[in-house]
Amino acid sequence: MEASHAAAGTVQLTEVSASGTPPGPMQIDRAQRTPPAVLKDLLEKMLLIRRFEEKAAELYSMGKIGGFCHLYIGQEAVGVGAISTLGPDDYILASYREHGQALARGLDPGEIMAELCGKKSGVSKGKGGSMHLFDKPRGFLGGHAIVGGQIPLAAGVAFAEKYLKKPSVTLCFFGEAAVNIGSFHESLNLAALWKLPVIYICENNRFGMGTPIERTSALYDLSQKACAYNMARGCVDGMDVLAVRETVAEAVERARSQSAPTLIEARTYRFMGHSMSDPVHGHYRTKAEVEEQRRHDPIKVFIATLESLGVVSPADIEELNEKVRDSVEDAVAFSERSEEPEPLELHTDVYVP
Amino acid sequence: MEASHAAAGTVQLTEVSASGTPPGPMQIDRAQRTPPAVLKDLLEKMLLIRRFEEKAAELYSMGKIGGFCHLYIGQEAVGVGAISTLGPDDYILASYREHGQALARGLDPGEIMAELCGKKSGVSKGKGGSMHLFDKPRGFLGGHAIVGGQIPLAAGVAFAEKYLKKPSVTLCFFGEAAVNIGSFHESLNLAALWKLPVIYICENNRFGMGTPIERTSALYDLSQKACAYNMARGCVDGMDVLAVRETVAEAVERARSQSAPTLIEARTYRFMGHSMSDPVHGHYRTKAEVEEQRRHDPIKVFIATLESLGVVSPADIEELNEKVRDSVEDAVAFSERSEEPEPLELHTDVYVP
Amino acid sequence: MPSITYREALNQALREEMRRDERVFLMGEEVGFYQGAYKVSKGLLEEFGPERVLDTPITELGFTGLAVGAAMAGLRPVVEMMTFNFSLLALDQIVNSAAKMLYMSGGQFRVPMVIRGPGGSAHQLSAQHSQALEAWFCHVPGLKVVMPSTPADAKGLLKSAVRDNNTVIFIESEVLYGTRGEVPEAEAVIPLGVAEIKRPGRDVSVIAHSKMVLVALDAAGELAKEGIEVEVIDPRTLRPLDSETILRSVKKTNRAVIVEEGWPFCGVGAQMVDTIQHHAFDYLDAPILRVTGADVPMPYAKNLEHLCLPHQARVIEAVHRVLYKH
Amino acid sequence: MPSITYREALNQALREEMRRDERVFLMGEEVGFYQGAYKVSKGLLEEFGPERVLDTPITELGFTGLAVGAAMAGLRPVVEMMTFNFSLLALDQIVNSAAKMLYMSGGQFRVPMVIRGPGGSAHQLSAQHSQALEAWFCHVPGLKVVMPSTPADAKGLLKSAVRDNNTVIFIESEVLYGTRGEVPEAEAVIPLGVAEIKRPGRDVSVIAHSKMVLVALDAAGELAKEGIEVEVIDPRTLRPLDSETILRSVKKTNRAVIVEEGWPFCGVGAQMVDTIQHHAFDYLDAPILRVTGADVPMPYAKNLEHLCLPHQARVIEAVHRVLYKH
Ligand SMILES: Cc1ncc(C[n+]2csc(CCOP(=O)(O)OP(=O)(O)O)c2C)c(N)n1
Ligand SMILES: Cc1ncc(C[n+]2csc(CCOP(=O)(O)OP(=O)(O)O)c2C)c(N)n1
Ligand SMILES: [Mg+2]
Ligand SMILES: [Mg+2]
Repeated sequence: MEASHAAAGTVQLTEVSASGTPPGPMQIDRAQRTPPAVLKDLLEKMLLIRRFEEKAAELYSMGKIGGFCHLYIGQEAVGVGAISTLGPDDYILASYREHGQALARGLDPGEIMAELCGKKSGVSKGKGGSMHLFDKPRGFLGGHAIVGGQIPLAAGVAFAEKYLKKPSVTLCFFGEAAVNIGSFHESLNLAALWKLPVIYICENNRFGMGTPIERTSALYDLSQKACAYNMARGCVDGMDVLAVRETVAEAVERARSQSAPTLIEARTYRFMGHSMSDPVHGHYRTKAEVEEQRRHDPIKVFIATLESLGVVSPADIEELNEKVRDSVEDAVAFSERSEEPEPLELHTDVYVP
Repeated sequence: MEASHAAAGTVQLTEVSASGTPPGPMQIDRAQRTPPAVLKDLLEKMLLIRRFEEKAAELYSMGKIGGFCHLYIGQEAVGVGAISTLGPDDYILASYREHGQALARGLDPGEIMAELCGKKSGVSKGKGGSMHLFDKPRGFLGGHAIVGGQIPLAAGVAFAEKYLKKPSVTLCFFGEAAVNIGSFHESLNLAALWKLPVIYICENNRFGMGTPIERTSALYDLSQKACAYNMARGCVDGMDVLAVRETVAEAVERARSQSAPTLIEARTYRFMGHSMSDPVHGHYRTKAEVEEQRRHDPIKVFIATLESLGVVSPADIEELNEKVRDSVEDAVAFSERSEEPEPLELHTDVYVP
Repeated sequence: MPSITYREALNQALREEMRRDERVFLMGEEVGFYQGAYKVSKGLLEEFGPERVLDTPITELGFTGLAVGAAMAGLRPVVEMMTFNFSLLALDQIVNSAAKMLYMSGGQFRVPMVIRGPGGSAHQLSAQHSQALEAWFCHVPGLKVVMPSTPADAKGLLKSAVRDNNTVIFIESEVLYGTRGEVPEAEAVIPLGVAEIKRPGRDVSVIAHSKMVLVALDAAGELAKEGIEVEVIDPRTLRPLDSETILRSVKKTNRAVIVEEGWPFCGVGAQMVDTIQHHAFDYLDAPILRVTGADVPMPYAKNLEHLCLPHQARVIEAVHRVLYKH
Repeated sequence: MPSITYREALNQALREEMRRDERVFLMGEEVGFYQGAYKVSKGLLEEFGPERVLDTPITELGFTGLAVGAAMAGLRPVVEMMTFNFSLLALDQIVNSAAKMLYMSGGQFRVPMVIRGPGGSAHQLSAQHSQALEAWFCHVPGLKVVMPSTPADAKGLLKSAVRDNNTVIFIESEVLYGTRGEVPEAEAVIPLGVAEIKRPGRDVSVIAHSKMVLVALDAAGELAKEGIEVEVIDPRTLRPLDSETILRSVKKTNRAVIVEEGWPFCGVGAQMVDTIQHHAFDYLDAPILRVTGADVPMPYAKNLEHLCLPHQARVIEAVHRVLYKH
């Protein structure tokens, strides 16, 4: 958490080939039922996030990105799988660990990178930073840095859509440590009571900073918390992009057709430290644990699946890798070319005139 | 809620004889297993609360009591049954509707009445009023007027006892509308996680001010909320003083021997308005509903039980009625004799020197 | 002009604005079926239905945050705090979401929302139900803070607040709900950020807001009998503060007394002192004095509560002192 | 005297007080296994065990309330807010329970508790993680507010705070954690409520707290080169404020500048202005000036963040202005 430009854990550039990873049998089954173009798109999005985050880590270590910077590496399948179920008029809210969801939603990587670097061409004009990405045209409503803060907001967005009789749904992402906070409880009750079209996705990456869920919640099966609100629930392997997609799609359907909320727990793992100033392993988890988890890398597993089905070839993968690498380089170049906000911007956007 | 000295609903002086009320069969069974002295004591406490509250309503209407005044009439069995399980070193925390628990705990009726009247001889020196009764020697830790405010405090008291390796337990009372607030959720998780010897008693009197539980909670079976914390739970007829006593006794035992918390829902009903400025019936409930509920008056039912078992005779009841009437008259007299706080008291008790 | 109560004026403002703009809705505890804890929302459920008048569970943090989200998505929520005492539970959403959203989203998401309800003390409501927290809200950039003292101001300012594209904290007074005053029948929107001189005078400027305006006016009436002409200024909006009107007055009278119900240390009056001494230093013939609530939690006992609050006699005394008439 | 960091000084204070009194315990997010988000609690879990060093779930309202209850029952909790930004969620328990308990219980229940952690901005932490909220806490009777600027003060004041029988809001600074200074090895408890003159001078009194003391001292150093002798006063405790020391200085220099990191409107400086003009009106040769953070949510971009915060140049300019040297 400590703000320091000496990145405590340097990012290990991931081999994103399947090399030796066995494909998941459940995933294979789902992949067979999914159009190849969709599968490729999901993979591309996951790769883009991975590369983007690795680059962000690099720029952070160089001091080009400041403040707190929380990477999404390891959790790509959750954001990508979930967001792939949405239409253009739907909404997304997330925590400070939101680069992944923003990229999955199709925000411009250059504008995101510029935001991370505090440039005026950033999605939030350089005023928000890593923890506050916003993009109105794409229904991306932040980037919120108070744990649990986005949970009632999401209920409100869903409330507005229902009020306006629009068919939009709202996805809200938060970490497993956020379920303990009061706003989670108050919001889930409101969402259930008022039947709001919102899907709450708890990304259980096992740790809130350095504390495992077992030491902060009296209950580990988090989706069970839905029972306190008579709310539909789901628990899904968050390392399997297709499983996430399927579970969230059901919830989206429930929200759209019955205007009913769902709580989904997606079990995942973060491969990096909590933020760039937190080591990858240390007091709270061993190197061996992280390495073991990396064997379930959602991208590797997905590539193995797609290769085993012949949907992509190693050459396709290479091509995709090139493509996202280029996107990320372009994003960096765009950000580098951009200027700092004008000094006058300090005083704008405090009030709407 | 509105502060007005014209009491919107004048208190109907209750006939506290059993006249025509059938005894509860379950209650009879429990009564047979309870020593007569205990039964009489429970009855006396309930009668005392009833008479005290009726008198408080009268003094409120006369303008001798100010501010908000929330009566306990109808809910006597909960406070009396629950508190009868405690020893002298145990603790109690409650909401603004706490006259009943204070009397059940044995706080001096005169000092309570003096507090209600803003006199310096009041339990809180006249500085707290009806919503803030405190009595340190008796472990009575308020009287809290922010809904849910006492819920984390109670966890803290239990935490301290555990820390100090004392065998005390803590009872915490709150209304059913308080389960929706964040502090309920945060506290129950903490209590379960840290295994604190606290018993949470939700007095479900069906309304939070003018709103029935069905319009504020997505779940009506409130003790089920305990499942979100892996906490022991109980649901009890809050109109049956012996049932409450039994359920709470089990929880007290669990807290004392295993240092484990419990959530208990006691289903009860308030016979008066939310506070003295709220009519008994109005927008949110009919006169017929209140009258129907009054047929289950916990005191009448209990008298019927005791009479049917021959534990008390009508003459005993008359005697008890006299006794509590005298206590209440003495309380009023004590309060009337007492003086206002000295002007200098305005500035004391802000800081401990 | 018809004379109506402050409560009715607020009710009219809500009704008119809800008729004017379908995106405006009201939510809060007991605002619907119960007609409002203080009956400010009387009849609104009947007219606008349960989609637009929502009774909420007791979840100040949750429903305030929900309202912020709804505002981000295009609605214009009016949130009733049953009393502002309970807004303490919602401060995170008010400060960290509502007030900052526009800024941290680089201007993309406005939060046009009104949070309204009674603030300050009433009658013996004791420590947890009697606090005047306006200084806290005033501290926060991104919020506007309005505190009307008359029915006409209540109506005109609430209409402006609902139309404003920012988050407006609109603090009413329980003690004023029953007070009467003339309110124009024609639409009389009063702009935010404009003070009103409630009584002109040349000798001392007395600045007061909300129910303290009544105390100040009473004191001014008494003082007039001694030939002291007090100018009573009601800022009406505390943030943004109309310092121009205040400074114009002080430059004329050369003396100022500030009355507020809240706690003294870091109160709103301290900021007014700063503004005045900064911009009218050379005009001041005496230190600016403040009359405030006592620096204690509110006691229950009637006699102590009375001692705690600013009253006419204390205002008169302060005016005498700035005139060096002891 | 050994030179240690502000962080180490705090750590020593906690350790020594926990050794001295078994009723003292520490709770907060990541204070135990993780050794503290900012490592202030390093080694304490190892020494005192998990009964006395408790990692909490993310439940600011819940664990603060729990601490209040524990204090009522005889313990002396030290609650770490990972940063004071999160204390917004806990304000109801801080204000309505901790600050008022003694009063509303008629003197029966004290709440001896310290709530501590870093406040203010650090480096590009953006709007929700960069706020200086001391003015809010200072407003509330029943609370004490302490903000040390040096390692020695940090240690000496934290020890006093832990021993105090009231609720003390102890606001540290993330930016100061790594700063070094001499700290006496012998027990050097510094009483609450006593300001320190960090640099004596005769021309202008500059009052600053927390990291702004460093800014003020830098400015004073620069100004000395022009022959302007600034007296830098660090109140150290903001509530109760040592107005005597401040007034003594201003009566000597006849000029004052107040520096604070927080927002200007209704900030702590406004209260200091009020105190000074009230009690030293006739001594003032110029309006009191304030140098504060900009009246905006904190922007992320480095250049904007820099513009937002008070810096040496702005302090120098204000000193020049109160000396009428433009
Ligand atoms: C209310 C609040 N308390 C504390 C923090 C500091 N903090 C930031 S992230 C975090 C851990 C959150 O963990 P989790 O919800 O599991 O999300 P993850 O970081 O794992 O994605 C903490 C304690 C905060 N931002 N807000
Ligand atoms: C946080 C908060 N919000 C609102 C109120 C106003 N209020 C006081 S009591 C009450 C209803 C509480 O109902 P319940 O919890 O069922 O308790 P009961 O009054 O029925 O005993 C409300 C809304 C308050 N005191 N605190
Ligand atoms: Mg996590
Ligand atoms: Mg109830």
